[in-house]
Amino acid sequence: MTETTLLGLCAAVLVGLGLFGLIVNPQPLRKVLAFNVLGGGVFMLFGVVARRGAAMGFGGDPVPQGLVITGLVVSFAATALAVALILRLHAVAGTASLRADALDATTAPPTAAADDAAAVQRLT
Amino acid sequence: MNVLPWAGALVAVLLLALALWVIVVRSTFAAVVGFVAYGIILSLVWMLLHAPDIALTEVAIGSGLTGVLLLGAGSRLRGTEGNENAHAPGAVVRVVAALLCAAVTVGLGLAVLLLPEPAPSLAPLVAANLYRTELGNPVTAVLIAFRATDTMLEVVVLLLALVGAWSLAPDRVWGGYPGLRHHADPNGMLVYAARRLPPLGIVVALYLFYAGSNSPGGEFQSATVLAAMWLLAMLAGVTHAPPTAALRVRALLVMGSTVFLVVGIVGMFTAGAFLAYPAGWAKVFILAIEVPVTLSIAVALGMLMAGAPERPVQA
Amino acid sequence: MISALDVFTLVFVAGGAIFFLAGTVGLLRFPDTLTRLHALTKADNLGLGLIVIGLLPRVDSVTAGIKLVCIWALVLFASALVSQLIGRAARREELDQ
Amino acid sequence: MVSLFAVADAVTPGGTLLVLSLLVPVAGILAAMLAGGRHVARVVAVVVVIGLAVAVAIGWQMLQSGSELVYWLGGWAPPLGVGLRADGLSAVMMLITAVVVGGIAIYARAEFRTPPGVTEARAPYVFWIMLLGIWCGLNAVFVSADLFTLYVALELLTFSAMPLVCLDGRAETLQAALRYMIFALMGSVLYLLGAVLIYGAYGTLDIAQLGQVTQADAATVAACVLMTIGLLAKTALFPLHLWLPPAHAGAPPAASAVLSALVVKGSFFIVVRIWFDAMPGVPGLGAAQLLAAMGAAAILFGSVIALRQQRLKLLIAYSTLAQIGYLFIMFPLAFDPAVGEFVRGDALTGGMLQAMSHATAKAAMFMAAGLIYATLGHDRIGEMAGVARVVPITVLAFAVGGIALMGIVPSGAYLAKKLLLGAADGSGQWWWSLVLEAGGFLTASYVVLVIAQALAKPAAPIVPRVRVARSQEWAALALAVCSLLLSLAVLGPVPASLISNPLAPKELLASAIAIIGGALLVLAYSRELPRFAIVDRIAGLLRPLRGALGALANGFVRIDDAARQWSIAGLSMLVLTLLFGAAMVLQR
Repeated sequence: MTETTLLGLCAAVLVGLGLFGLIVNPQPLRKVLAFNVLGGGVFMLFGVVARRGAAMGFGGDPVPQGLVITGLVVSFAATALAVALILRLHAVAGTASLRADALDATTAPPTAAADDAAAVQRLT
Repeated sequence: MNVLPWAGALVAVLLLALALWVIVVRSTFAAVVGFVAYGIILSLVWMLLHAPDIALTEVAIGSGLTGVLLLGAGSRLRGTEGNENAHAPGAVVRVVAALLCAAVTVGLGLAVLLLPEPAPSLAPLVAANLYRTELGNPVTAVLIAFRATDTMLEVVVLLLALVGAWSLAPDRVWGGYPGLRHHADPNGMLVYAARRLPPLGIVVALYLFYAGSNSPGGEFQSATVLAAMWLLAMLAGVTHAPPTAALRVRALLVMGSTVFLVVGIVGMFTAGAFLAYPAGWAKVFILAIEVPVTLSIAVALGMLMAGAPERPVQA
Repeated sequence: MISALDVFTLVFVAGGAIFFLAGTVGLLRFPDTLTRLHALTKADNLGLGLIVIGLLPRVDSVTAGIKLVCIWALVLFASALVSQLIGRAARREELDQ
Repeated sequence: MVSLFAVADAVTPGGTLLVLSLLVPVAGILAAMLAGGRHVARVVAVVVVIGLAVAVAIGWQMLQSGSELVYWLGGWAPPLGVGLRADGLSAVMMLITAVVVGGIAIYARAEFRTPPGVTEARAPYVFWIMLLGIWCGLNAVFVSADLFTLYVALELLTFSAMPLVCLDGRAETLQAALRYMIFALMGSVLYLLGAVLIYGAYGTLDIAQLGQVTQADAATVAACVLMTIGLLAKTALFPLHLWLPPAHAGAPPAASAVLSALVVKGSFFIVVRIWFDAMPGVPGLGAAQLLAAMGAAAILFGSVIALRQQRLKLLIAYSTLAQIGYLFIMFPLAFDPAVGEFVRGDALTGGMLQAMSHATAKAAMFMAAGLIYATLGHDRIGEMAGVARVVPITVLAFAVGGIALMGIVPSGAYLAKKLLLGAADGSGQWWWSLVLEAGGFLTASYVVLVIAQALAKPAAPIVPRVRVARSQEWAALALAVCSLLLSLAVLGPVPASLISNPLAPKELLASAIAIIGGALLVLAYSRELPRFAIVDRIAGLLRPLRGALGALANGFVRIDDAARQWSIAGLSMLVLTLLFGAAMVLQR
């Protein structure tokens, strides 16, 4: 087996690990981490595809390599947005859970006072 | 690149071990630290795969910025861990999930093994057309010429993600300062670093930008280094993120995409297609796009790291 | 044929590797944050320094040599900074308890 | 409608219009982001007008030239460059999107106004920019001919849709947005994984080129499965719908309208592109039957649970779940066993027509629900009696939208159903006819329930909390009427014989049967019976039946609750991945 194929199989395992983490870990932040592991596997497979297409003196097919760079930036934006959302949910509800029953019915509506309280809590 | 015959195997084992650690370890902090290491090992993989451009991007964004982001979030969420872990799915679900994931992995692995030989490649087409872009680095040519529209849309995606992050602010602080206020510790090492490192970082960023046309590097890597320097200064409390309503911030943010759009439309009239470059002018057109786009991406990345507004402007 | 330069490289790189090994053992075996940090910085600074010195005679150009030295200098800077920050955090945590 | 246009292999005249369909919303996003404050709504107004004009121009250009429109971005031909390509499907979807966005924009002007005394407010700034973002993403989905550009377009859609879900900042909506975000990210990364395998196998991402070369080998099958599953997760096809009900029910009405009417259609459209254009010979009939079975389950669960809801917006959200199911019934009907491929024909036309009627009707229904909420201060179905007397146009809009969904002449859904039924008969798959017919009654049931409640006599005269803007009521009604008359708009491409006179005795009888059937279902197991004397009497007679059916419906609700648990949904996704894989492999 060539090194490239080996890395391709490694990427497949990373995808499996990422999926497992996304499904099984209850904490949203850990799901975001798992999403990044999964994304790493997908991008790595793209790199393997690029490496297989090495020709004309290029170490790899430049088209997929360029696409991976685009993908990495998009995936960072996704992570940043998801993290911002988790932090906001935590600030408003006091929990960052994805379970419907984690938010009790008494969760206060977002009044200015509640916001202030949340802000104070975060700053201290 | 292949110094040792078994370098690939070694790196693969390390990578898998780190990935497993990130997924199964209990503490979020430990998982994030593992993830940063995972990103660094992944960039070694990119070197093995002869993709130095991606290796740079992976270290800078995939491992660096993402790592800082997750570390910050992890520390703010500490305390919710135990409560949530109490609601982890039971052993049956975990075992079933593991088996199913393994089955999917096996299927995917088979598909990888059965990919056709010889592998199809666009490398010959890139090589044949590279001269028309007047660039030496084929990856940069893909990003800024052959598939420039993807890049343009991607910068718009960054902007929308940023507005999305801002939208999570409470109404009261809309347009205010994002993120926590970090206070400068006059004797701290971080402040020292935040004053000494940025000049060096800006030189590195300029080099990456300049080198990108012919060797590994380019606007994304350059922008990330710039954003990292800005972030360092923010974390040290030497400076703070500007209010999200500030006109100068918004102008910097939209500048890159706007120039992208304008140059694209100029291409329609001078070279017959959107984002086409007239012969002999490719380098000028590309530079005209790359400079503002690099700045816009750097600001967008920095603002994304800073997060939603948390303090009103008046305060 | 093993030349004198090869011996030089071997000795220095091996020395660097020993420091890395020692640093890792220290990280795993030492009891608290500060002593672990102490072990790590030795690996970063001395270990990497020895390896860089060992590799210097083997570079193709002066620029590559300068690059190697720059890498070392940057790691020195970063590890000094990070160790200081971690040490402070550890001390603060100790005081809190 | 679908086979009308010749396939083009090079840049065609008018291709520039396709670039404009992307550039106009992008320019709008940039201008709105920079200008901020009150200018945002003005920028959007201008962009809506220009965007609508571009969509009309594209359709007109295609009718003139009788050919697809193709454009090579940067002048680089695929596979090296990225192509834009519009066929009949793209053109009509773009047009209907422009119309719906226009309607929503008129409606939202009252809802998302920057209040006086404030230079800039959060909700309007975000809503308008994200509306343009969604439009840009959808246009990119409709015209892009490249699998990776489609990935960027999908992310554009997700990033724009997520903030709309939690625009009001309540904890429940933030949680709904987070569930949506993470599940959608998982979906898009699986889609990307499929695209990677495709590139590895064929060295191109251009859909038209792929259509000529794809064959059912291991990598292609894996790619097809991964892309399909990823897109289904983003479309919220049962049982991968864990995020949809709370997200669509919790958002502000204008945002719900965008999410329900438009956003889910984006990923659905890419499924169609992949199954019909990129790899028509790969999935095979077995996988299509599985897909349609998921659709049938969605219709059953969505409709039954919709009728059990106590809140109007949740009812509409579950109706969306059911209507998404409808879109997937066409797949086995479009399979041609003679060539072993999915072919464009009546079934595809019917399916797309269904998507378009749902887009217009559902937008109208969510808008109407928003107006009812504003009038009453709540949207509890059981306490809605008499609302038709206060906001008659709103209730009329809801009714017309609902009737259009039921598939009564001359609505788009009517023609869609007729085409699908014809295709089911033609291919001998009678069981899908059964599902389609049953779906009509189920749809009628929840529409009849709401209308009956709205028409019932109030216990006390209703004092409206606010006077809703006329423009909002008319915007909703206009979209609903669009949906009702949709079949007339496509009269050109389909034989006129398919449309009957709505007042012919046969059609009147069919409509009456649908409505009566729906009413019977309401009597059989609704929790919120409208207060009419006759209803009470019949319900009394039906008491034993109501008990049994109510228990059955509760069972459905419980299964749905379980299916929407994160880990269960994740496991379903993995199981479906393996099932689709097995179906496609066995097909060979």
